[in-house]
Amino acid sequence: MIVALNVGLVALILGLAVWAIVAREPFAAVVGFIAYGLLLTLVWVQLHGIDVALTEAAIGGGLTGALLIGAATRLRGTEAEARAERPGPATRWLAAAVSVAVTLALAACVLVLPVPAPTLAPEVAAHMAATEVGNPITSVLLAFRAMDTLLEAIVLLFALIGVWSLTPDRFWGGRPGLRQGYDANGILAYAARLLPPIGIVAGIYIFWVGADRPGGKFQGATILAAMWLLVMMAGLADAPPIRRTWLRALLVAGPLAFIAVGLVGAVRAGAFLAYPPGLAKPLILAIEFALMPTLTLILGLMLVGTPQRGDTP
Amino acid sequence: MRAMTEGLLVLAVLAPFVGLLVGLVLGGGRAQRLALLTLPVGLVIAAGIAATLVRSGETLVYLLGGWAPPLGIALRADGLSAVMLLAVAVVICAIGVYARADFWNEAGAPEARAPFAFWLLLLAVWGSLNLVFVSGDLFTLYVALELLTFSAVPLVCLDGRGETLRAALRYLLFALAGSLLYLLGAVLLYGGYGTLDISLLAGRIRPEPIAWAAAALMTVGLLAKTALFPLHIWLPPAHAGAPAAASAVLSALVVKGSWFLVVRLWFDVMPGVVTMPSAQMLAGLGAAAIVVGSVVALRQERLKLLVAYSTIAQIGYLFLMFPLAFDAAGRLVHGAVLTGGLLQAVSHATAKAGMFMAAGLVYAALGHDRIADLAGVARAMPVTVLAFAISGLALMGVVPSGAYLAKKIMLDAASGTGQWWWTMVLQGGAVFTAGYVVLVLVNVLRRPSGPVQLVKRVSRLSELAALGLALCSLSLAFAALGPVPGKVVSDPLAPGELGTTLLVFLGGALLALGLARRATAGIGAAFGVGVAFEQADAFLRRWPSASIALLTLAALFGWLMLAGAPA
Amino acid sequence: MNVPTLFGLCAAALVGIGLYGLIVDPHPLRKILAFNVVGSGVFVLFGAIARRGAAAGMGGDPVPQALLITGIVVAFSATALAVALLKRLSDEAGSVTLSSDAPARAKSDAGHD
Amino acid sequence: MSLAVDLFSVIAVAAGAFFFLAGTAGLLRFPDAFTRLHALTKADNLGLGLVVLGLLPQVGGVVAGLKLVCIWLLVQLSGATASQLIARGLRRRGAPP
Repeated sequence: MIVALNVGLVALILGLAVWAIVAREPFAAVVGFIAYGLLLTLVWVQLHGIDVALTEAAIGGGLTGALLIGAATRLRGTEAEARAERPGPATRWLAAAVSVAVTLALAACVLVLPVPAPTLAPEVAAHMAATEVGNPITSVLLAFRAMDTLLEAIVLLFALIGVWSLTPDRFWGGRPGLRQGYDANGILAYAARLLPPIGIVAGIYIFWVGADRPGGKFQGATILAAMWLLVMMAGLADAPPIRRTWLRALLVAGPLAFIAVGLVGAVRAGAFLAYPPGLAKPLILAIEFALMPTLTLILGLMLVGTPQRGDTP
Repeated sequence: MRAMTEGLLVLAVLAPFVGLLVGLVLGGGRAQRLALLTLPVGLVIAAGIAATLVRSGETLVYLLGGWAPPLGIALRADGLSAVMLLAVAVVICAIGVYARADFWNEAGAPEARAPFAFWLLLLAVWGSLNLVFVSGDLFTLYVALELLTFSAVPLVCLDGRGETLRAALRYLLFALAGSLLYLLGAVLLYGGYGTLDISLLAGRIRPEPIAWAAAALMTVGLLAKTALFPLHIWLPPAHAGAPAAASAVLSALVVKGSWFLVVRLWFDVMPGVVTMPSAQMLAGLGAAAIVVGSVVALRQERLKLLVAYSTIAQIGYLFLMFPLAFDAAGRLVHGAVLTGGLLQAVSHATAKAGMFMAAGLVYAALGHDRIADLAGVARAMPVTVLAFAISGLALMGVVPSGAYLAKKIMLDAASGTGQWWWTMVLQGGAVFTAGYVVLVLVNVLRRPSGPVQLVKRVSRLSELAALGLALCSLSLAFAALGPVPGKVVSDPLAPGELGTTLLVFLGGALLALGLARRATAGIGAAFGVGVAFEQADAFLRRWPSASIALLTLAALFGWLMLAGAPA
Repeated sequence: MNVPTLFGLCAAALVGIGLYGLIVDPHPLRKILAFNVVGSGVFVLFGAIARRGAAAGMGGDPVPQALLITGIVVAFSATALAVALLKRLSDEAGSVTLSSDAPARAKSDAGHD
Repeated sequence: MSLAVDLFSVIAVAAGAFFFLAGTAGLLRFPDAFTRLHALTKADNLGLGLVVLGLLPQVGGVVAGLKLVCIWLLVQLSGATASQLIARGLRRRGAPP
């Protein structure tokens, strides 16, 4: 029964992936991709990666989907030009051939993966106590491989700087995105008043349980960012001008706090990003707490995009 | 004390990043002053790492968080890393000095976009490169590669023109395809061996399907980011369209990041997995890059595009060392050849940065960079032209340059292992380089028909920065003579050596005459060859051809490793 | 066939499907979409490998699962940057083609002025 | 007792699934966007409600049950908002109501 369900899931996913590639309309392709992202969440559940499932639903499906839908709507007028450039059948066959070759090689690799599978799970289990958190993923992300998590926050910031650097010169320092109309009696304004309190509670809850159970700062921050975006879309609040010092300070607060905690470790525990015994959990929570607003702002601002107007509201 | 010195590895990565984070808050003029302040700090850190390494003679290792691999992440610096850290620090500092004139927010003026972004991105590129050089974990390296890409792409389109935005998007998309292939390989390695740590993997990896697939995918993914022919789809418009200081960063430094990772993979992760035939193919692509890049460079009308195509040729050079570095037992080994390759990378980094800076100054002063209209520039801006000429000489491998020593080492290895065809490529490559250097020099030295109109006075400091880097590259042989076995260079001023140099010049002049766009001699056949190369290049730089080539190369590499494996 | 192998093979197919789109579709937005499909294929493969490593009472190897979270975030950053570039290109140039003729045209323009 | 509860769950979830099916059929078969929206929102809210109702006796505690009900309410809210936005967008573009 479960096998049949899994095979059905795989078939659906492959079908949607093909749809996202071959659909004629970009908009339809993106809609297919969002459905695909939601189904992937089920795959992660089947693979026992609840934390990954949450991330996939929040970021892979949700935010990426929203980003692409926005772009597809905006770029409606460019489709004809692209269609004219479609490569001929010979190129398409060749492309299909090399893609199939890669798939076959990968499939062969999957089938010859060693048994028993190499794993670090016992190692993680053996050292988890030292990190004082109950969720193994959190102890990997914020203790064993804390450097990756620090770098991940920096990656997001780099991408945001990249997005901002595309601002037309006359709008530098201004507000990102387009001004949204405000309709006090509209349904969107209604939702934007009703939902955020619930969303903020849910986001903070997911962040808070992350130390011991599936969840964490990224998943929580995505929900908070979504609430912020909803409020902006409804016209209840405007995006802040990017020259504001408070905004920039919040953007770097997370990584800087992370680095500061790391340096404390270098002095007190003998290595950068090490935690003194007994202080691991409070320090990990402190890092996550500092990263939350930073991640929320970055994720939200990335969706709003490049500044397109001055800083007058 | 030891932990202190090894902590330098962390600082090398953190210093630029912290500079960037704080600079973002400070904004405008204060950000650029902070960036300028970070430059010498980073240089001192890099020098400190190099000095520690020379003193102790063993690889520096820093366990982040105190967790040892496979659970934790280790930072490591061996000789390779130290040399690259130092070279990058020197070039970044020179670029910083150079860029002061172009990207400067006046104090008190409102924050301007391009200068602000440039200084932040410069620090971003630097920190990411340092991370590439010291990281010992394949996944951290993936993140480092993405950091590098995300900081390099916006540099391409700082001026915001449609043409450069298009170049940046092409660059980003192709580089992303490359990183996915790299990540795919890393995932396979984890599935096969249960670790991503470089030195643990080196002990566990065996020549078998998973390792071959991973090696092939990761190699081509990185080649796409390095823009090795025929995967150079994104390079010419991106490097030629960017502002000069940004071009110098991109051309001299950014492509070295992914190149360095190829070296790491082949020499340190899987020396027993890669095979001689696959190394021959890698170097074969390099040879093709030299020929195509140089010939198409000769056909360019604009100076910056010429320099961009010369980068494609020079990237080819960096891959010639792979088949020469195999020992008698058929394994890749660290040795003189790797030192030579490293020397080549460093001399290219310095010379190419100098060359792009000089080209940028010419563009700024004249308001254009049409090669045919450069007459009289040598008289109007002698220092700039001198910087260009010296960079060119250094790239050609004239006597005291690093490229000269590198060429010597490789020629020695080629004759030692009986691979005569690489002798031909090494000698011929210098002729090609001479070709485009001579072409430019002839044009700038010509007597102008009227007085040269300069639209802008260029900064003397910028000229000196370019000249300094060029001289660095030209005198690199002295710096490098220490670790290189002395017998390679007997007497650099012997008649034979000077004769070779002369021949190189002569050959270059002939090439320039035959293939250049405005070939006055009009040698029909040679002209036809040039046009054919240009068309082939245009075909290969179409998206479908380049991406199909990417996957085909992956398949070829995999097959060559599989077929060449000891049964 | 067990669950990790099934999803591993699914991942191999996803990578192939995405690569095909990345090669043939000329519209940059569709390339970004295809990039995300390839990326999710790589991630599913890693997830299957993590599931194979279930041990010590954990449903999967937590190290790759943690790396996956980082990977998904990095892929999102890449998508955001690419989309921003694409929108700006469309605003500035009025066309989003990536074909290499465009720079060549600009080059000959520069030759005339 | 537990058999009766399980039977209730099966029936409620199956009924919920039927409404989803009906809603999907409506999405595919109905002639224009407004009737499609109608089919989707009505059927989905009811379908999800029945699924949640069926699952309620199966969850371990009151808190988990409340979470399920919250999910249903949130989906209703977002469904209503989205469909109203779509409908308004359609009308603005000149589709006949």
